[in-house]
Amino acid sequence: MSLLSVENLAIHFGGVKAVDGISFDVQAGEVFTIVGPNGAGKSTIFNLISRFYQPTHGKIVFDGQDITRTPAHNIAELGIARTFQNIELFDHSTVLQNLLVGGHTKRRASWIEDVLHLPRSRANEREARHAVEEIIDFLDLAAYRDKMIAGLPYGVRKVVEIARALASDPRLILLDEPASGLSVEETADMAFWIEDMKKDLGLTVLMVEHDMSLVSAVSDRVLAVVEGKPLALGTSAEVQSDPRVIEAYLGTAA
Amino acid sequence: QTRGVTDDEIIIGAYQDLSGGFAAFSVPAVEAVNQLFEEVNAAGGIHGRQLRYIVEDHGYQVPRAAQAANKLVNRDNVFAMLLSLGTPHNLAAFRVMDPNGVPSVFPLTAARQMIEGPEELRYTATASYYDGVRAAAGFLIEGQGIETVCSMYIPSDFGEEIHEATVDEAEARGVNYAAETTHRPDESDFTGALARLREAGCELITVALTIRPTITVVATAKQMGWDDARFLVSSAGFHTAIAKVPGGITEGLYAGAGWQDLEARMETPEVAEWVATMMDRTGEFPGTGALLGQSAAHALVNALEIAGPDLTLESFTAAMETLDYDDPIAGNHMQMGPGDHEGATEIFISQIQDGGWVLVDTVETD
Amino acid sequence: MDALQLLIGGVANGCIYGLVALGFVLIYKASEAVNFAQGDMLMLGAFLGIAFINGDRADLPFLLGLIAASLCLGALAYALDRFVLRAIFGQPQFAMVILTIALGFILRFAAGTFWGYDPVSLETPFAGEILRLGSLTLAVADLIIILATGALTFTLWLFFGRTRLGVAMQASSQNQMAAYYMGIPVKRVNSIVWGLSGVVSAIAGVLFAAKGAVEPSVGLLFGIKAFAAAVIGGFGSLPGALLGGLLIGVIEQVAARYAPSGYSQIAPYALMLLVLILRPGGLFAQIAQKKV
Amino acid sequence: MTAQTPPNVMEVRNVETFYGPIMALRGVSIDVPQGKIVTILGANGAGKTTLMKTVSGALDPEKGTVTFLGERVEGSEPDQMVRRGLAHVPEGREVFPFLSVEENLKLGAYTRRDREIGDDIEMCYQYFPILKERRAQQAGTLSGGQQQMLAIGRGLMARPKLMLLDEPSLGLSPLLVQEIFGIIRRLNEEQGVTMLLVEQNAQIALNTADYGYVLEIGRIVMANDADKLLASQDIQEFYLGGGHGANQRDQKRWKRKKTWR
Amino acid sequence: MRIHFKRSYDEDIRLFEDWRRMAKYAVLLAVMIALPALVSAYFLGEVTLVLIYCIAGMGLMILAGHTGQISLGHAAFMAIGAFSNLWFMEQGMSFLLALPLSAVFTGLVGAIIALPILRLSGIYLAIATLALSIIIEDIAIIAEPFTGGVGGVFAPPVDVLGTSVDRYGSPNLFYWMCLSVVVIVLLGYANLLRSATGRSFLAVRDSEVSARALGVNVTRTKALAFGLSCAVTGIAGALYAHFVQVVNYESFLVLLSINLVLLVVIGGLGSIHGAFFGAVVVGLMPQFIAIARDFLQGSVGIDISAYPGLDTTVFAVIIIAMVIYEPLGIYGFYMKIKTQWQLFPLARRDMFRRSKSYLKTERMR
Ligand SMILES: Nc1ncnc2c1ncn2[C@@H]1O[C@H](COP(=O)(O)OP(=O)(O)OP(=O)(O)O)[C@@H](O)[C@H]1O
Ligand SMILES: Nc1ncnc2c1ncn2[C@@H]1O[C@H](COP(=O)(O)OP(=O)(O)OP(=O)(O)O)[C@@H](O)[C@H]1O
Ligand SMILES: CC(C)C[C@H](N)C(=O)O
Ligand SMILES: [Mg+2]
Ligand SMILES: [Mg+2]
Repeated sequence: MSLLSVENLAIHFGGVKAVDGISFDVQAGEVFTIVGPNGAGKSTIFNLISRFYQPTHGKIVFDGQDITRTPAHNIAELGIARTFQNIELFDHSTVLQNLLVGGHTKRRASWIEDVLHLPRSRANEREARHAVEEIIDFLDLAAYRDKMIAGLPYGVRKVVEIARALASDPRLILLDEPASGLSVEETADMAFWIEDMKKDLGLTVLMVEHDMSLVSAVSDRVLAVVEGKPLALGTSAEVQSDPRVIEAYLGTAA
Repeated sequence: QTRGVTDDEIIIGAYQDLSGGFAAFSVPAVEAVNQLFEEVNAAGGIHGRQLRYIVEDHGYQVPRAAQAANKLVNRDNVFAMLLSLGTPHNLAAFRVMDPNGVPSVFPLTAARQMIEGPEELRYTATASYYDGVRAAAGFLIEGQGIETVCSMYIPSDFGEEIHEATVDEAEARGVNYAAETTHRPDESDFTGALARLREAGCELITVALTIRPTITVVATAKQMGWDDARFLVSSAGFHTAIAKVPGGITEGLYAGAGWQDLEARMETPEVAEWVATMMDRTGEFPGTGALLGQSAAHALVNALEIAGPDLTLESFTAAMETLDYDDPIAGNHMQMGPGDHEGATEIFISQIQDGGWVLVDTVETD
Repeated sequence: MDALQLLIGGVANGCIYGLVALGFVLIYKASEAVNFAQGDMLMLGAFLGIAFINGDRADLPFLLGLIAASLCLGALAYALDRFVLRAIFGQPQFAMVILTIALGFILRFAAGTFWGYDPVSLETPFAGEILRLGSLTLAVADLIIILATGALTFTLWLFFGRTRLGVAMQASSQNQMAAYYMGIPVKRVNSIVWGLSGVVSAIAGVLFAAKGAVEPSVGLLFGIKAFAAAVIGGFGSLPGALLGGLLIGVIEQVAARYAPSGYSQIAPYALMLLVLILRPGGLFAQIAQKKV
Repeated sequence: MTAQTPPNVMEVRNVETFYGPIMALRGVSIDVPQGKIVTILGANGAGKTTLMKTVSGALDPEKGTVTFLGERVEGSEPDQMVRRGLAHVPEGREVFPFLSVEENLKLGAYTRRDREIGDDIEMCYQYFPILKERRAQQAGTLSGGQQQMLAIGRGLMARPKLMLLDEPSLGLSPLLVQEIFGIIRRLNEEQGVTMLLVEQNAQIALNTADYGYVLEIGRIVMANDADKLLASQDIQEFYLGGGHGANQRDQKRWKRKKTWR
Repeated sequence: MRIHFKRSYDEDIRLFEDWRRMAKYAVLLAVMIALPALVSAYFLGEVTLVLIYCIAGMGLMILAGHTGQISLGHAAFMAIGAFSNLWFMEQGMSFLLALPLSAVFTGLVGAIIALPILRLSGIYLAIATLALSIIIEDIAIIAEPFTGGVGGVFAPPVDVLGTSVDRYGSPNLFYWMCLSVVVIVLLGYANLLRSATGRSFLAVRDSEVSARALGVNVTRTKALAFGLSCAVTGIAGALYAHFVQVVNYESFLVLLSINLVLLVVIGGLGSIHGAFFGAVVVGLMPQFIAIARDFLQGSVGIDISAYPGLDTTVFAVIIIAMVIYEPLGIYGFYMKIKTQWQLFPLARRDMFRRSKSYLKTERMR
């Protein structure tokens, strides 16, 4: 059964039909990639799934549960984490603190226990730190552990953002252009990490990406969208050879 | 050894509003005190002791007033407070002054709480706002056949006092107290409030606002074409600046106060001389604040003289209770006695005519 | 008639709130900084007006004095930005809030030291002049205030929306670095807008002084009410500032007339809170959810 | 300097730039010859953006000199640099979010007074038709790639002599990446605009550029003609992705150490 | 620079990094406890006020420094704390019960007010809270049964476990009482910051968007922060009422709100230390200026009292200099000194140079 299914999703901003009737299913354990020209509505789909936007139409079902009306701050708890196209980190905190916020949904102590530092709060802290250190190891972030975000190189920030998403221990992770701004070498690393997330952590990945080398390397299935509408769905190779996709998105030289 | 008194110095303190909304009272008052003290000091001081006036600014903030009082009492070791401004500020400061036996001499607020407390530590200078307004309102009701009185006031103890005076006087005279409006010190337009009072048929309106809004109220009434209303202010509004507003906007305003306006009494030599001194000093015609400062400082100096070289709280109290003289500058009569720590008691009713305050009647209270 | 009379009084007073609010909004529009000394600039403008116009001072004709006061305050505000505020260019907004609060203290001190703490009034050619239209009485001062404010708001609105410099100012407030990359001298633009705001404040101050009297402390609380006006209109909108000012001016009078005394003073702020609860960005909001 | 080398539009000598205590540029020198496209390659955090900001005046160098069109310009404000003929398309778009697309473009021509501004806006619209469609939309609500187009178009509006492009392909679709580099080449050939280009996509950057520098941790570690760099073993390995590929997915990860540093 | 090798997560969680730090604070606390034996009654009174400012400062710091929500109206919550405390005591409650109760009450009022108001941000929030601070004056007059109206309320005597604690009667006890409240609040604050709740505050401050994506309920978090902030400020208000012993509506004017904001900014936004540094400056600066003025007059013969309001102005100038030259506040300055000291002799002056910086709009959140 599919982990996430999106049915006939649509959202309009004034006259702009940013997403206009998109349906797809993401199977548990796969890497599902959305590609499409700029402004096709890819990030908007992410914003709809993470409930930042209210769809004009359609339905979003995650793990059998209709989340079309779930408040945005309850999404993480259900097991959906995301990153952002433009990097949205807590700039005045360290990498460690950023990741700890990632574990916010796992806490059990109430604020009163926190203020009094009761045992449950302390236990929470230990667990959170344990989980976070594992992720730091997983993504090779040890060198940056106690550095402030403001001042870290772009590439590192991209990784920190993924780490923070992982810290919420999700089942589905949404990655918005994970490789943009990365060098070829770093993009290759990113491919490995996505692989590892899928294989070692058993995550399902929904990704938006323009770098075809990464898309080909990791995707199980690819959906091409244009102007808010689906264009093609299939394996990476199938989609990349679709003449309509080439015309609208890839260009001849790709 | 008496606190604040050494062989060559007597230290007097005050917490004032030098930088806030009531600076118009404090600043000239301090100036006038300093002027007199300097004069006294230059003439050899009081029984060989120089007067030192330490002024702290609280900017009309209670916390800072409490701090200032703490400093003046516990650090500067003052002998007495003179002319400290603000009701809650004084009430807070009394808490540190009373246990240390520091008398409050002529605080710059006529709230009635200023006289409540240990008798030997409380002195007020002139008739309260309450007495002033009652007397003047009575005079107007009587003389002009007024049947409906009203009040506009800031809801502070100052305002409340005047409001109460108006209500009480209306009741005593059997006329109708018809309406009231309250205001914030910062208000700048009174069209709505005046419309309401006009609707209620008010003939006499007591006004307990600070000076600037008082001017605006009278001006607005004129602009509304409401010419037959009589406005009455307390001593707090009995200020030269109001008479001087250009365009004759404030013509006809009444005041009931514990002292007389200076301008009309310039032929009195003492007044002329003092005004000249103050003009020299500040470049400005001395106003209400300066007058209050001068007369309070004058009274204190007199009492200290009388108390003699052996200055203690007891000798000071005794001296204060003997004060009995005509104050030429304030134009009133300062008189205290055992059990009577309220100074001058007459009420002067004045009206603005041709850009100056003109005395229309004098009422003796008590 | 009573209501109409009330409305006119409220509108005239609201115009002055609107003018001060306009001063805030100008600066905000060009730098997203909020000038907490704006009310004190009004006070300074009023004193300058008095210094130039009153018979016992410079004794200039009213219009000339108004212009002189505007120029003076404009220059002063320009200099303030150039020599004080520029030192914190690029620092968080909060720094500006603190800095202007402190500046307000200093301006009040300066005014008190120069002009004393007693209230003074402005001599105007139209002091006490009244126009009677049937049972309606109109103060000439009010009429002049309403006309001047309307004209000023319209001009500034055109300036910001239509001129190159105006759009450049908006750009500077949205992204200082990018504005620099467009060749906009952001710091100078900031100083210019401060100067402009000084001119507006001077006009507001003179009109304010024409209605009553001024003393050094009038600015602080008047400024806060003008803030409320700007917020109601949506900080950053010029017509909004005027509208906010008018609403506050009118509600104040209406509340003073009809609400129980003691409650009426709350009305302007209650109105502001109400507007904010319904529309968190004010009536003409220019805030947006971040696009991610 | 040999006879066929054109004069340098910009010369950077021994520049050191700091962020507080952090030294981001450790003595960088580069030349940008008239009419050429120069590219700067380097890993994340190497200091490419810092270098661009330093030459355009957004940061002040602590040491060293920057010469633009024969004049020393280090430490000038960015707006003066624009007036001198430099346009900087910054990293991360930086559009004016509350202004419309068209207002953004017009601001690109802020320093110009001529009558051809309207024509140039049309030119931008030709390059990026979507912008024309969205001319009245607030720039802040454009998609990431649309904002990038707007930022580039806005840079073109200044008609600069030297154009700095910091990662222009960031977030653009493959089709548009090709188009952007086509535009860069055309502007360079047809209008003689000199370009200084920072790009993660080293392949396309070196294909477009005449000359390339490699920046590592604040220092220039390599400099050569673009085609020579393209052929170099190290560049192949670390910037063009030679050695990694889909076929190696299942192998253990390993990294070869760079031979320079 | 000392380097810590951490062996367990507990070491990350501990309040003090190592025993040296702990010892430093222990010494500081010991000095504070011994203070009444060391200084005059005058100075002790001032320090007591500083302690009260510390509490109020911590209250505002939670909100402004750690959650990024500016409030220009916190005097209102001091007022609520003060009046409610006095009212509870008038109902016959003991001080020890009334104090926490007034904190809870103020916190609740704060949280309730917060719900509509916290949809606002930045300048809108600042001005809305400023308006609150103004309205509270009128409300304090209207709510006469609770606040004594215009006349105000006199503080009833405080009785702690059978001992009378009075600001003037037993200043030492009153000081110690304030000191213990400071320590308790401080502990709670430090605990908060090392917990998930505290981090959610920081998250809301830095990026609401990602906080939400990570499961932080932004509205609830802001309301909680506002409530906690108000509760702590309310405690300060209650102690303040017993400090001045009489309060009315004029005891909590807008200027007090502004002072509190100056306090947290001068101290250094975003650090607990900042609340303390700021309290010392805001609390003692007026007195310091007054003493300096007396000194100038007494020794050099310069009389600055001829310029009324000059001391406020000096204060303002110091604030301006502070904002310009030390934007991170005294805490920033303290960190610089400390770093230089630790790196000695390796520290370079240019380590603290500021590079050009630029702002972006805050209207997008
Ligand atoms: N808040 C909004 N108001 C108006 N239009 C919007 C808004 N948000 C998005 N849009 C429009 O919706 C369309 C889709 O935007 P979206 O960000 O989803 O594109 P995208 O596919 O992620 O593109 P890119 O690859 O460039 O990031 C764009 O045309 C954009 O201008
Ligand atoms: N605001 C800042 N504060 C502190 N350090 C910074 C700041 N900005 C950049 N740095 C540091 O300066 C160095 C150079 O950064 P720069 O942004 O110039 O790199 P870059 O080569 O452009 O990298 P990228 O490819 O990620 O854009 C990096 O190590 C970075 O950590
Ligand atoms: C008019 C003023 C002298 C009134 C005084 N400040 C008071 O608080 O009552
Ligand atoms: Mg996108
Ligand atoms: Mg970069």
